[in-house]
Amino acid sequence: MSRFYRIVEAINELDKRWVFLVVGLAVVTATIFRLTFPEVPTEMVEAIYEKVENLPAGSRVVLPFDYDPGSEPELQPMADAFVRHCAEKGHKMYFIALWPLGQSMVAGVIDNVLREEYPDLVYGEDYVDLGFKAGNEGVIAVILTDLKKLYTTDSRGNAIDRIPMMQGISSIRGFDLILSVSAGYPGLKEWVQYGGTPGNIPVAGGCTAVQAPLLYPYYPDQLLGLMGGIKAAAEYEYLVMEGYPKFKERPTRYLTALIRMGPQTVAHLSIVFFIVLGNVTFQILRRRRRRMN
Amino acid sequence: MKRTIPLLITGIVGAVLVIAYFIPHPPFDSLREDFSIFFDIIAAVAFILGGGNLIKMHGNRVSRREEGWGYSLVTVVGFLVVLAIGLTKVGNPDGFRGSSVTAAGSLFDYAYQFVFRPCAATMFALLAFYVASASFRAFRAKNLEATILLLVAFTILIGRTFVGAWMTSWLPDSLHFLTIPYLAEKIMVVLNYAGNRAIMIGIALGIVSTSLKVIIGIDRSYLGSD
Amino acid sequence: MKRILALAIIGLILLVLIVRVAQGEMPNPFTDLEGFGIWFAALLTLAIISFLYDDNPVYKFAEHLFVGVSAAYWMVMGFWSTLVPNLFGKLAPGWTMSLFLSERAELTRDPLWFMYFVPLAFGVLLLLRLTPKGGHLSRWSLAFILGTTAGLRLIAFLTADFMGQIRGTLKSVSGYTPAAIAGGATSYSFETMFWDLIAVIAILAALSYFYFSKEHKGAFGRFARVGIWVLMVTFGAGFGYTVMGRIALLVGRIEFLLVEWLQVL
Amino acid sequence: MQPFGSVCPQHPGRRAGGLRSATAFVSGLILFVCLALPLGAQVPTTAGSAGVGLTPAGGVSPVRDLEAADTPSDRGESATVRWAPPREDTGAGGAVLGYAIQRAPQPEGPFETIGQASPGATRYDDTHVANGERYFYRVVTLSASGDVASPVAGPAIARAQWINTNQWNVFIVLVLLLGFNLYFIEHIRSGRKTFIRKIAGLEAVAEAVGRATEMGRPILFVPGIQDMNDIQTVAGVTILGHIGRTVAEYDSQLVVPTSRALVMTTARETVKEAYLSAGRPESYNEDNIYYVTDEQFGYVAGVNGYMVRNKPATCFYMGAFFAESLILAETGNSIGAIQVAGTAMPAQLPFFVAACDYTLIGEELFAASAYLSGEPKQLGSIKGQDIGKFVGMLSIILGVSILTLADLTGWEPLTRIAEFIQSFWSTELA
Repeated sequence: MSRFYRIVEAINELDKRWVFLVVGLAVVTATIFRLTFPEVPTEMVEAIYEKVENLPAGSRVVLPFDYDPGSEPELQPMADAFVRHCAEKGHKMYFIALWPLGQSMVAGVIDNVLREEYPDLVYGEDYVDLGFKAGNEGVIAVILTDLKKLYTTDSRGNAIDRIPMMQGISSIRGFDLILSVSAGYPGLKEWVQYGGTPGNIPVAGGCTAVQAPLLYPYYPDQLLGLMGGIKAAAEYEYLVMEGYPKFKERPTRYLTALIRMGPQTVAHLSIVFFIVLGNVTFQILRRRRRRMN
Repeated sequence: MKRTIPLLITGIVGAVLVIAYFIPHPPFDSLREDFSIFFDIIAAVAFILGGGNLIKMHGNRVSRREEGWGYSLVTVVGFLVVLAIGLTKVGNPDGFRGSSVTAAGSLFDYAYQFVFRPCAATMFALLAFYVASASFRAFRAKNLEATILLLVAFTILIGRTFVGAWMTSWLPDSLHFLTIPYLAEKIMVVLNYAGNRAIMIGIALGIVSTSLKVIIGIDRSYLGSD
Repeated sequence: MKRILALAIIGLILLVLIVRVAQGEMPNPFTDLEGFGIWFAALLTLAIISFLYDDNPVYKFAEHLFVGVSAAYWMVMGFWSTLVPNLFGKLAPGWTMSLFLSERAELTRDPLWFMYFVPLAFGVLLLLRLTPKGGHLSRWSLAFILGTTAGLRLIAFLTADFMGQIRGTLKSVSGYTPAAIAGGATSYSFETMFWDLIAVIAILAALSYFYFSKEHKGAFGRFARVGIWVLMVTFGAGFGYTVMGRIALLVGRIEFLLVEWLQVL
Repeated sequence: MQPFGSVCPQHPGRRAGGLRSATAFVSGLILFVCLALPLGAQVPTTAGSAGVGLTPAGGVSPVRDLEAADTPSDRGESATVRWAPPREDTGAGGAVLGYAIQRAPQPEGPFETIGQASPGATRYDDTHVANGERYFYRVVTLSASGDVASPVAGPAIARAQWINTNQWNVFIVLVLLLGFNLYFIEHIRSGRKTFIRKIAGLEAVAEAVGRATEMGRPILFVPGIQDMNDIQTVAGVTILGHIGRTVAEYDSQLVVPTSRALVMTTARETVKEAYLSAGRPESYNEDNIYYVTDEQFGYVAGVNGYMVRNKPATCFYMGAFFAESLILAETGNSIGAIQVAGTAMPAQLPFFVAACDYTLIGEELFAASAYLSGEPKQLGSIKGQDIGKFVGMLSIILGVSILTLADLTGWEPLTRIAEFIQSFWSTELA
């Protein structure tokens, strides 16, 4: 076997760890140098932005946070951008969680976004954290008919009847928007199936890139917009940045998704490189084998 | 006898829950939700079996000084400590009867923030590497099916970056349908969606059959022996 | 030689870290709980990443700690978010409130509260496994669970996935788009028609692949083969589309290490 | 396992009673619904022609044909008000700003506003009513130039119904599918033969178990990370039972880490039974089926650790999987194990297909237990699924053709049929 074929063979059977090393280095480098690339918003993302933008101030928005730390890096920028946009527009935000850990995610957004950036907003008047309830899509079905059946208190233990923004609300029927952030089951799909469609409430939201293709079937009839993964979040940030230029000032705080797209692009290209490399070596070796037979 | 009662329980509960879907009258209207909650309660009770098994297994390794018993000790100690601080809500700002168990400031939340969360997120992040190694190894044009898999994955991957748009931007408007963003979109919205639909329809039928077999007692290996 | 080199590199890294901590440029693990937590989390992160190279004692430690801590975590969550409100709270609201919840919770008695004896009973039966003779009684609980699962899932998948997906497929493939406003003009597009038609054929082809009781031969076999191609496109697309999310997770961890722990960015 | 071409020897002495009673149960259900259907309806009360406030003000008219009645097919405590919008209602942004729905205990009033509806709406559900009480409704058309009230409709008396007639289509589909399954289960039990095609992943099970035995290494079975309330886990555990039997016959070691305590319990019962029926109860070791943690990634960390340290020769992944699918499959690949996966999570199938040797795709996971059991009555359910698919495909072909034709010709009766087909498959509440 000539030296050339030995090298090709070695590359063809390359130890996984070299692949790991290249991908790791590419991502670390891009993160350190904060590489960014321009984004073009897609229709599905623009539809959500327009909806939030065009609802009159004081509209009631349900924000289900159905994800956990595992998918936090992918979904947090989206959640933050939704909350910022709602807060800018003065919508009333009702946080809810169908995942046990979703409650921690809600608490995080309240602490990091609402309390820090919008100290004027009052808990119980402008936003409320209803907390986690077990029961998955059953919870949605219940709060669509009788919210108090499950929620006697908010996540902090306050009786629902004593919360100003819960006055006169017995169910989420008649709310203006469900804006979900979800990482799987139960999540956006269940909010469409058990909440939005039967209750006739517009539903939009974001999910991980993995889930997005499964939710395409619901767009645009049952889902007015859909955001898949960090790329869509970057597009949303881009739109919010255009609409509210003050967010340009601190990109590391407000534009986390745009910044995160840099390493994504670099990593994609390195994977594409490995796929090409693998196929080139595979074809060379296959030709040789055929010739030798 | 030992098998008849469980079979009856499964059959009756299953059939009633199916029928309850068509009965809006209380108490059937909420029966399906109630039974979901019942399941959660039984699952929560079952934690005793799971946790007990964990302690037994690792405890045995420690007491017998089996190979790697030190690691088992780590598991046992981690388990018992978090269980204790969680059940007693140590450090909870509002005390034992106060706010939720995950309240910031409690030791339980501390364990979550600095042990649970970094471990879970890092395990999940390993996927970035495995996706790369799996792509390198599996996406090879070995036969027609594998080539389709490879070409589609390649198109979508590159279509997710600005390079996709840039690579085919020189094509004239009349050949718009050959640009990578266009192809990527159609693959996702038309074919991916059609394939997933077919898979979901098949799954639903499989689930209907499997559920039926469970309800009428054909599928019952879980019931063990007489 | 290799060993000495490795030790030297580790030593150098440690030295840099110590200097940075001493100068207050990084969280100090010895002065406060928060700093210790960040250090511990960072080391656990590195320990798990080290698994990519090979199994090693550091990974083993992280793995065993994670298993113990997370098992207890979910047990505690099960207690506080399921057993307390949904079992104790239903069966004995007053007692539950005075023992576990603040006065603000205001639990009231459900009119059908006695139903909650059902899960209690089956829960207790399940625990009879632990006794030498009660093993077979625990199967009653399993039977109850299996019946519940079958009864709930049968209808849920029938409506949402079987009927829902067929309903979603039922669309005209004429290529005409109805007018957006009443009285407006309809529009025709060959492209729409083409892709709509492809979608329907693709679904039918993929469904025929799942046909078990007919041999995949002849015309049907060829159609089922097209179905396999559709599935391959579906999987290729699913795979390619997912990569992005996975990279995002890795970036999240790298940012934790660089920003919160090393504080270099 | 039995060969499949010749599957169906009759099992004499088995009770057929269970199946018969199930068939009887289904037909009884149909009868019950057919008889009860007419009882559920309540005639809506239309607004009297002599209404109040009929004067058009500033160009908008009151709503027409107002009806108020109990909301049908519900749990009670709800009344439905329906109306035809006035011609000035051109949707959002038009002259009509919306509607206020008003309610009173007597037709004379006093009326209070209980809710609002947006322009274009034709229905409002009042969910704050008590069962058995009489309520009267009117709808006020809101406009910038002044509001105008409709005549009063009522009384509406809310009550709970016993039958949800909105779901008649679901009921028909349910009865059909269950009927196909039961029919073919019975059909094949009675000795008729049926063809079942080969499923590569399942053909490989015996080979994979044999390989592990030869190499003297354990077999790993992962039943997914969901609890027993996911039917995929149920399917996975059933397959575990069949694999357990093969393993017991080969006398190799089967290791099952689980992510849920209930799955551990069920898997233990199942595997114990498998060893017993293979005649080797003494080889069964309960400790090989153990609970790791409920946490998804904690579980993966544990299973990964097991894999690299004990190097199982064969790994089965059967059940509900999420992101961990690829972590497990790549680790399994790196230790050189034969890997057979099966899941009905569409999002994870691509990873299993890419990284495993064999993958049971979606429905194949559910067919697997019947296939592996080789029992005639189980195989009947596969045939039943196929007929269900056939009906689905036929509906798609017919439905799409009729819809397209209706669209192209614009022929009224065809359009109606098309709409009916669409509404038949639609499960949204009316």
